[in-house]
Amino acid sequence: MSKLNIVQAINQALRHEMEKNPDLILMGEDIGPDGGVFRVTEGLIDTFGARRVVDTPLSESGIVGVAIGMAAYGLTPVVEIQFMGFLYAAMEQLISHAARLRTRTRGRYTCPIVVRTPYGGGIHAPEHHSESTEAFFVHTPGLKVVVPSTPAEAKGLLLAAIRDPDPVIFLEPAKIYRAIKEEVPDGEYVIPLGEARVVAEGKDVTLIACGAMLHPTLKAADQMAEKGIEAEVIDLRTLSPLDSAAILRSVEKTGRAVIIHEAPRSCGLGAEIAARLCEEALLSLEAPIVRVTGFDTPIPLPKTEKYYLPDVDQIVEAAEQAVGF
Amino acid sequence: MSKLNIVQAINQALRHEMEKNPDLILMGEDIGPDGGVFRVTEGLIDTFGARRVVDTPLSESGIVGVAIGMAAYGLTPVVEIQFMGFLYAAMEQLISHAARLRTRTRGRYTCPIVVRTPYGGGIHAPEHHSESTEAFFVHTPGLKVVVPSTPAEAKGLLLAAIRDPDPVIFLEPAKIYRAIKEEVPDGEYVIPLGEARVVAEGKDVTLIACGAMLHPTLKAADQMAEKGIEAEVIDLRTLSPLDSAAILRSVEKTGRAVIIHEAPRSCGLGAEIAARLCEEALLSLEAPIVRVTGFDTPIPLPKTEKYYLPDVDQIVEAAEQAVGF
Amino acid sequence: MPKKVLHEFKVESLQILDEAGRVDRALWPGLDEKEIKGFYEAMVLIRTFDEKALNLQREGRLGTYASVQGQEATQVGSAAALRPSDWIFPAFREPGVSILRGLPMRMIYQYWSGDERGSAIPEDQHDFPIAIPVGTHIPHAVGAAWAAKFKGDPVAVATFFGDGATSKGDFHEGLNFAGVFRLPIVFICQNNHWAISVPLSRQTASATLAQKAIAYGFEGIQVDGNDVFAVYTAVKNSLEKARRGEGPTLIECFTYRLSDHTTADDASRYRKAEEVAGWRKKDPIVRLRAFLEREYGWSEAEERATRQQAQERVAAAVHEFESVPPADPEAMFDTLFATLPPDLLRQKERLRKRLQDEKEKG
Amino acid sequence: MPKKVLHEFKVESLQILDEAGRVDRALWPGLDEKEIKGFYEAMVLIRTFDEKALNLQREGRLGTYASVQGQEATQVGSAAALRPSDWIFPAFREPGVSILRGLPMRMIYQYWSGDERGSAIPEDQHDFPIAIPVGTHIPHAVGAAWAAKFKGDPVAVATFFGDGATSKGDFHEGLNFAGVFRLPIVFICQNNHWAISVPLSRQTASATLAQKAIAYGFEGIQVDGNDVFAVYTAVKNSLEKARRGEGPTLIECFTYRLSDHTTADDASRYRKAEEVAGWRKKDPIVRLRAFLEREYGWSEAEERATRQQAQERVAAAVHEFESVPPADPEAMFDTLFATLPPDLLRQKERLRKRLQDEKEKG
Ligand SMILES: Cc1ncc(C[n+]2csc(CCOP(=O)(O)OP(=O)(O)O)c2C)c(N)n1
Ligand SMILES: Cc1ncc(C[n+]2csc(CCOP(=O)(O)OP(=O)(O)O)c2C)c(N)n1
Ligand SMILES: [Mg+2]
Ligand SMILES: [Mg+2]
Repeated sequence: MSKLNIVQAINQALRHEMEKNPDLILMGEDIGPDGGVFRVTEGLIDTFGARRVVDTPLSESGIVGVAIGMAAYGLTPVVEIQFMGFLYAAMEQLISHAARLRTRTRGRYTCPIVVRTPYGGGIHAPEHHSESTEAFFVHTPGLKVVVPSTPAEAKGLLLAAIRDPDPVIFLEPAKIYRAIKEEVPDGEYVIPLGEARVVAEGKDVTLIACGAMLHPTLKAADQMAEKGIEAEVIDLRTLSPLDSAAILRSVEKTGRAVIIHEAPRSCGLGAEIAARLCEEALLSLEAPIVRVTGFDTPIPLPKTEKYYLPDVDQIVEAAEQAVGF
Repeated sequence: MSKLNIVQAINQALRHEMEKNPDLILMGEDIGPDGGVFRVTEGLIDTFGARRVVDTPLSESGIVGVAIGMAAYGLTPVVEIQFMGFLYAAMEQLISHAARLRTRTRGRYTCPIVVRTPYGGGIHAPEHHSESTEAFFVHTPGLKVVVPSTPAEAKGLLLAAIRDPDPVIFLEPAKIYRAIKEEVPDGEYVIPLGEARVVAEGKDVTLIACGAMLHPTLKAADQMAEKGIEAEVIDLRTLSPLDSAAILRSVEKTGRAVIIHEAPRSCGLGAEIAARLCEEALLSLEAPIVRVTGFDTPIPLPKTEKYYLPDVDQIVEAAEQAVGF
Repeated sequence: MPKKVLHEFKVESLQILDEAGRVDRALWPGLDEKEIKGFYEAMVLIRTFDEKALNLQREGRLGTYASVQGQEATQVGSAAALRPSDWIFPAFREPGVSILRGLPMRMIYQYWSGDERGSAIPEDQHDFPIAIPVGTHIPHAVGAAWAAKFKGDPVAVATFFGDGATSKGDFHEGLNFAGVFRLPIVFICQNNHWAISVPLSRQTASATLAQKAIAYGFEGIQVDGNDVFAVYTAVKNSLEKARRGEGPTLIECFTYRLSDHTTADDASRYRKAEEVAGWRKKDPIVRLRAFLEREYGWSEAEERATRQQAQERVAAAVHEFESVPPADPEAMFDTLFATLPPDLLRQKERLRKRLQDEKEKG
Repeated sequence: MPKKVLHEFKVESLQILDEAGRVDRALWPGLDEKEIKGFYEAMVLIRTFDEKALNLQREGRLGTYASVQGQEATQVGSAAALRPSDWIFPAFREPGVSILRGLPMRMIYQYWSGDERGSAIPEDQHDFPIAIPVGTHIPHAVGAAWAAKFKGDPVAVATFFGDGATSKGDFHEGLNFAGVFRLPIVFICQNNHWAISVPLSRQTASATLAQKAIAYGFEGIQVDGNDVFAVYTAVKNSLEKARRGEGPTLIECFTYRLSDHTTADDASRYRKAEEVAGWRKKDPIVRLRAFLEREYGWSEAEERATRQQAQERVAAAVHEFESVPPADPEAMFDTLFATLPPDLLRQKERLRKRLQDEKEKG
């Protein structure tokens, strides 16, 4: 056990897996001597050399496309895209190939790649550096989408993602890269994909979040506890495949659901969760489902981005609305 | 009035608008002498010349990117992407630029482009030719998304889309390009964006669809009528902005909703509609909302695609499930 | 030096077998009679396969099909130069290469009939299946070449694409990676002068496609794509260079698509009959046959036997194709992920019910 | 002819002002003393603006900022060659060009402080704002050039980007369109040798960036990017050629980024102090000053006055920047669409309520 932040935990996971798997290759922009713009790959080039930690030309589509070919040949490419806003260039490779190689070839070729990318707002960055369009990837059959919310989670989920035989989009919440430190198990530590976790138990309302948004959600739950409202908090961890069972279980108990994400509202992940609840737990619902989300506008530049992002107050308000219905 | 199919109606709309607007330029692959792979632009190059009907190099991202620059300069580019599955290459241009130019520059530059593309399955085409990922664009703030369902609708909506001062993704249901003929008003005929239409009135259940899927939905409504169930059928027309008011109005009346689309289920448009209903009409809902959708798999090749696509039976079954709840 | 020439470049072209069927001995790649006749048989086989595909399509037994007529020399020359251990990444107009690599012809028919099983490449073949989105497979080929180099495997990679593909970002990004990392790969551009209805002049303002390699710091060469010896020589040299660790090559095969783009196309809408007729005279099969006649006294009987044999092989493939059990709709779930997650299992259940209902209804 | 050279190409380089501040008279672009001193003043202004930006960032008044030090000559030379009616499409490291085009310096500070109003280009300026996703603005520039040609406007377009941008598909697709349609555009690549920490050698295997133009069938030239006269000459010639309808040009400005990539970067992690020191000696401002001293007896007093004036202009801009009223969060809705649809009006209402609540809480 060592006390690490998310950056360090991911670094440790990469190091651990690179030691075990000689075919694991890291590719990305500035991940070598610079250690990545967030320093996630710091020091790895010193240990594993420029053969396995590769600074690439500036071409996101190329990086993902090349990784697909590597994976088909038998390597385990783990790719860093500098910011989620630059992943759009690689959409065709992801949707038309990574997600389909196994299906297309009836299993003859597979695509065990991981695309890591920092995502989300609140880091006072320029335009395109605060995206959270996870729903694009959730809507793409054949991809898995994973979002860790703490350092230990990051390590455990990343190891699972790398070992997963299918392509995984691993979204790292940039806002909390260094905000939390916690004990992270040394060595092997794997959290299976596809399983949400209940972070706080409660009977009055279910709050559903992931990544950076989990933290204001937990604060909101604390504030509500002071007023005697017991919130259950679910950390989704894997957005695709979504752990519907865990969500249903909780909402069947509480009868109320608040879904929190910073992505734009329309066709976001919250919509899918609400739809599933509405299909399968309608009779349990004692109040309208509330979505606390970003607006259907591009996230603004730093001066006003705070008014775009969900915060504790809004989550509390939404939960109280649900409970008070 | 003339009796036209969708291909002809769109052709007529383009011709009409090109006559009125000398700055309207068409760009795309094979839209010139070949008239487009679906013949939508047939004959336009003869009338308007190669200056205004331009066969481009094979680069979808380039086409959209160039159109953005043209639009900013003051032209009205209407772009054809040969199939929706090839639009993914242009995602970065659409998300990071077309959708944001107005916001970014606080209105100084705008992006009045239309991206037309055939979409949807059922045409027995090779891989990537049957995509329906409208949800990507609905989830992208700053874009409008329009889907016509009949020839007259196609003409009226396309004229509105071209005149809209913001970027519009205009999705043409390939399966019904030539399947329906109807009277289409000559000359000016504009259907405002953002307004759904009630195609059939009913009090028992609301069926919500658009594009090609509207037709099995109407058939389903007919079959149900024989059994005495009165279905209200809504043709969405514009997916973004969505006409929430029209949907709510209907479901508040019927208490039951079935949403039909051929796109993959998770985070599809159906999720958004269900979520809105669940937020704003929960108390009106007398049954779980049912989504009749494609599976969360890539749409298969022609031999089995019919088992992927929603059909009349499934819509009837879903509606009966809702009504019988 | 204030104004100076920094660098000079040249692009060369290669032709060994001229249009009359005469070869340039100085450039002769050292093929023996058996090999040459093998080339001819292969070209005839591909043409026969292709003609049958067009028939099958007309009869409604295939969906869309992309004919390869006119481009047989690029396919045979390339395939002959490749080793079984090499990897290939085709576009969608290389049935010839795939057949010669060992892909059962039945599977190619299956693919174009709309059946994914046609892309389930046999385990012993290092070939990717058809890639539809133009140019997008080029980076995959680059990745495989990189992986081979990473593992120290004595393997080279070849990828095929058209003139249209050179306009796409993937072409650029792929070739650029290959240049930077000096990867063992050969980029084989089949410049057949058309991308559906768009002529080469609308695809690029560059005088040749070969010269595009200059942008990536490696060699490009234009070969007569209707000359199987030139293609063979260029591809072989480039593969060897790749395996020696000397990096990539771009080969532009100057050729022509004699048929419509696909069976969904009508090329007479956009190109002149005279242009096609001109290229018909350069038919790579006719040309090689002229050489065989001149060099080996190739007889009518040999010709008939070759065609006969091709017909028989193709007929057998069609028979196999038609004997394949129907595609199973449930398969769409079976190879989506290594393990199907619970919600997808439920979707599959729903499909199963639909199939069941359908069966019951008859 | 079986094996022949099809085409030959060359890439030239241009330098007019050498590192010691001497010019090559044969290449002299015919600038007068006033213009030359104007260039110098502009370079000093840009440097001063940039130093102030770094200070403001350190004080927390800007967010991230991308310094332009070392690249002033490319910016001044380019801007001086442009007409007001021309259009420019910058990347994110061209504050110099923007300032000289007339963009209030205040707005550039505003932009980097995280305020969209910094991108609300004044109506009388045909300039695009900063583009963050590398290379993606190149097709926009091409589209504008096309539109200008379409309308018959006597306008040329210039777009700026870095060495890193040449790896991206947008570069390729944009230049390819420009070549095919012979558009009036000049592609100005500021090869500053680094893309954050990635050196040029990792960006491409080509010997120059200029030669990439060969792939698109037009001319590329490498100029000494620290020589304002060479940049001016090349850009001016290329713009004139563009306006004459003779198509595009790629200009590689060979220069260097003296600062960190941005204020969020620490370049000492990945590049050697000696390398930077070597390039400091080639500082374009120092070089032009040497010329002024040699040619016009530029005095200490003139130098002081120039710097003084730049300081004053920058101070005034900072003052303006700080006097701007706070950004209005509701603005995120105001320019999303020409007309805000109903559901978005409701979202805006929600934001308004949030702002109200916040105000009430204090
Ligand atoms: C990205 C993309 N855009 C459009 C298409 C539709 N399409 C199929 S083949 C083709 C032309 C390809 O031309 P070329 O690369 O020269 O290959 P050829 O067909 O001549 O072999 C087009 C436009 C596609 N498959 N992929
Ligand atoms: C598509 C994209 N990928 C990554 C980034 C992050 N990034 C910002 S600047 C930069 C390097 C750009 O290098 P270059 O084009 O040489 O311009 P320079 O910064 O040297 O002026 C990178 C990787 C980005 N902005 N856009
Ligand atoms: Mg072609
Ligand atoms: Mg650079």
